[in-house]
Amino acid sequence: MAEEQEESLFEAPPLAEQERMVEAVLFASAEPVRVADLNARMPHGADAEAALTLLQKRYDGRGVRVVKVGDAWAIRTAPDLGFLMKKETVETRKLSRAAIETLAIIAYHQPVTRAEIEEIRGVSVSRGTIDQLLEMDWIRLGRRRMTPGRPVTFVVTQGFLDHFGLENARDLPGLKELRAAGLLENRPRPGQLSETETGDEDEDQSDMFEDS
Amino acid sequence: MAEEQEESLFEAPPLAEQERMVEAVLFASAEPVRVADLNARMPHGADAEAALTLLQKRYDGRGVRVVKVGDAWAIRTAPDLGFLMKKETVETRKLSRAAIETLAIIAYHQPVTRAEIEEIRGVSVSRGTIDQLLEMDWIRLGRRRMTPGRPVTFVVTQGFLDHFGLENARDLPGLKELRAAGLLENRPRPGQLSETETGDEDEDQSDMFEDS
Amino acid sequence: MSGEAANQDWVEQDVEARRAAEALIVDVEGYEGPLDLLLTMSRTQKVDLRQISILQLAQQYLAFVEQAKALRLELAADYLVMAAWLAFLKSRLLLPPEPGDEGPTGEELAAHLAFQLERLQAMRDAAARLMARDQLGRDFFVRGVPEDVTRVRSVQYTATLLDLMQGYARIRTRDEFRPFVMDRDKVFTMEEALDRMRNLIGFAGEWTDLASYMPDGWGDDPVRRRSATAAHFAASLELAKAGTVEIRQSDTFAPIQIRKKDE
Repeated sequence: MAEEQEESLFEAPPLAEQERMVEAVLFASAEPVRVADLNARMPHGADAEAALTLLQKRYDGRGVRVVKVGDAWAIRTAPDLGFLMKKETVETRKLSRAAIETLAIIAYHQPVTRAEIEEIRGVSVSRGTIDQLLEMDWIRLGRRRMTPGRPVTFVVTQGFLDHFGLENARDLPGLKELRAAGLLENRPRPGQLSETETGDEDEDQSDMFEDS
Repeated sequence: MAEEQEESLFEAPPLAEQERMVEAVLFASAEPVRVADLNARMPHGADAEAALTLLQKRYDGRGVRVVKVGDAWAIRTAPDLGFLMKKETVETRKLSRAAIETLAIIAYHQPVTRAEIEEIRGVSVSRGTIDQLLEMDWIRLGRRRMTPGRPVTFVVTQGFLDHFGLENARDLPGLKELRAAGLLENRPRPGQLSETETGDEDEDQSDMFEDS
Repeated sequence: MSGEAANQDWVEQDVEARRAAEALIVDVEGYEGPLDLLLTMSRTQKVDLRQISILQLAQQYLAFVEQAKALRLELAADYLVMAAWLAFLKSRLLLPPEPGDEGPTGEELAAHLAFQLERLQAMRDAAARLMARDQLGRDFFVRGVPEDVTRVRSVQYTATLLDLMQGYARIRTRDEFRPFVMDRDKVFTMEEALDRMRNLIGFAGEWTDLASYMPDGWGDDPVRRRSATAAHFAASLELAKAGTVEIRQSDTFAPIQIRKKDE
């Protein structure tokens, strides 16, 4: 460093100073800057190429790097720190009705083809819905059906069973039980599921037992 | 140092790594970044303040500088290299003399009411002047003054500090001298009742100029 | 300051003052009110603002107003207000205070005006110094390619078993399903309740309020609610007797809870 500075004393614009200039220009420039443009902007006799080499070395291992983009130069975030430029937020959202129905059909009828799902739902199943369920790892592709066209089938995954606390898809209550459980109503009835919380219900209940 | 590093293995990344992170984030942002935001973005247990101190030292004398703006930090090109950057210059709207004076009065007297600005300038302050300064994000509304009518006050913003390269409102040029000369006082005309309670105000003011 | 030099100064000042006054009359619009005008006039005294002669300044201002009147120039009201006040100040400064006269002395008033002028000048100097500073976008610069923090919002979809079963039920019963409504009278029999509960109880591994077993449509009408409540209570006793469920109640009138008895 001392040597460098000493040497630079004899150069027209000291190399260390040229390095500063290159640094400032690359920092402030909205686009990568070509060496020729750097030279044009810097004082006469400056050697941007040499300054860039020094600057690149200086930033080696730092949080930002001096990189060559085509025939131009720029300062960029070190790739390993890219995560700092992201703010991740996880939002929990209820699965859409279409997705739930599709999922339910697959769970109750697996292995099931897309055509069968559509037949049961009475509407076509969008590619997005299937993709979403696949992505969530709640369904996967099963064996192909040995029918003309050999359509793929869908089955639920272990992830699905884990999420819903089921040992087996066969544990799902049957239609008759669903009806008996009052699940055929539009409104969810609390209490039938061990999963649902009872906080709300207590209120309902006292209501129910109050003066009649 | 060895001890520190050992400890950090279990808590936060090593300080040198934190310095890289702070560097990357400041490079990536055009706006000053608050220490709290840095800490929030960095891994748990990181101490942005300490990393910033290191970083600031590292960039001392370089083509870009690590500067403090209020309670936030930013990287800015060194002012002596401004001549290289002319292409990047965005012409700031020409400010009227009234606007410049009003801005200075707000900066030096903050928090200050419109009536006080008018008292100092000896003329009424046009709505447009205040609007322009608000729009430029150089001033903002401060706390209401606890005097009859509860008038609003104006204070300068972080954007103002950033624009004029001030770390703090206390760094305003000549502030100390002006205060010592009593020129930042709001003296009522003899025989007139003071519109403002000076005691209250002094508190506000010292408050304002304190480190935040 | 020697007498001669002072005299010389006076002459110069006089000339300048006259010149200034002429300029003022021509272009009173160029001033931002009386205080600005007074500050400009005070410069003709060529002394430190703190040593300014307010009396002299007042006379100068009054002369200016007189001239303006002579030239039939319309002066804004605040210029006239200032003139009146300065005339008052002048008399205070020249005449000894009358005994028993209250209020501020001429010196106090003059000192305040001097303070105002000095403060205005100080703010102008401060403004100039501020604008002379290195400025962002002119002398120093921000990052040319800021990489904005990209907000990655990952959405995690979720559903409960209840959602799933309801979803399925919804599809399977779309055609034949009719919302559960009692067509009969307002009586819910114990047999019906028993039937219902036998089916339901399989899902009740944990303590569940009995009230939650009530069928829909039986909670609003008091008569129906009473009937259904009684039927379900009786049914739960039957089930307990059969060893199918356990019953508990923490307190008198507290909710009655049941759960499936482990085999």
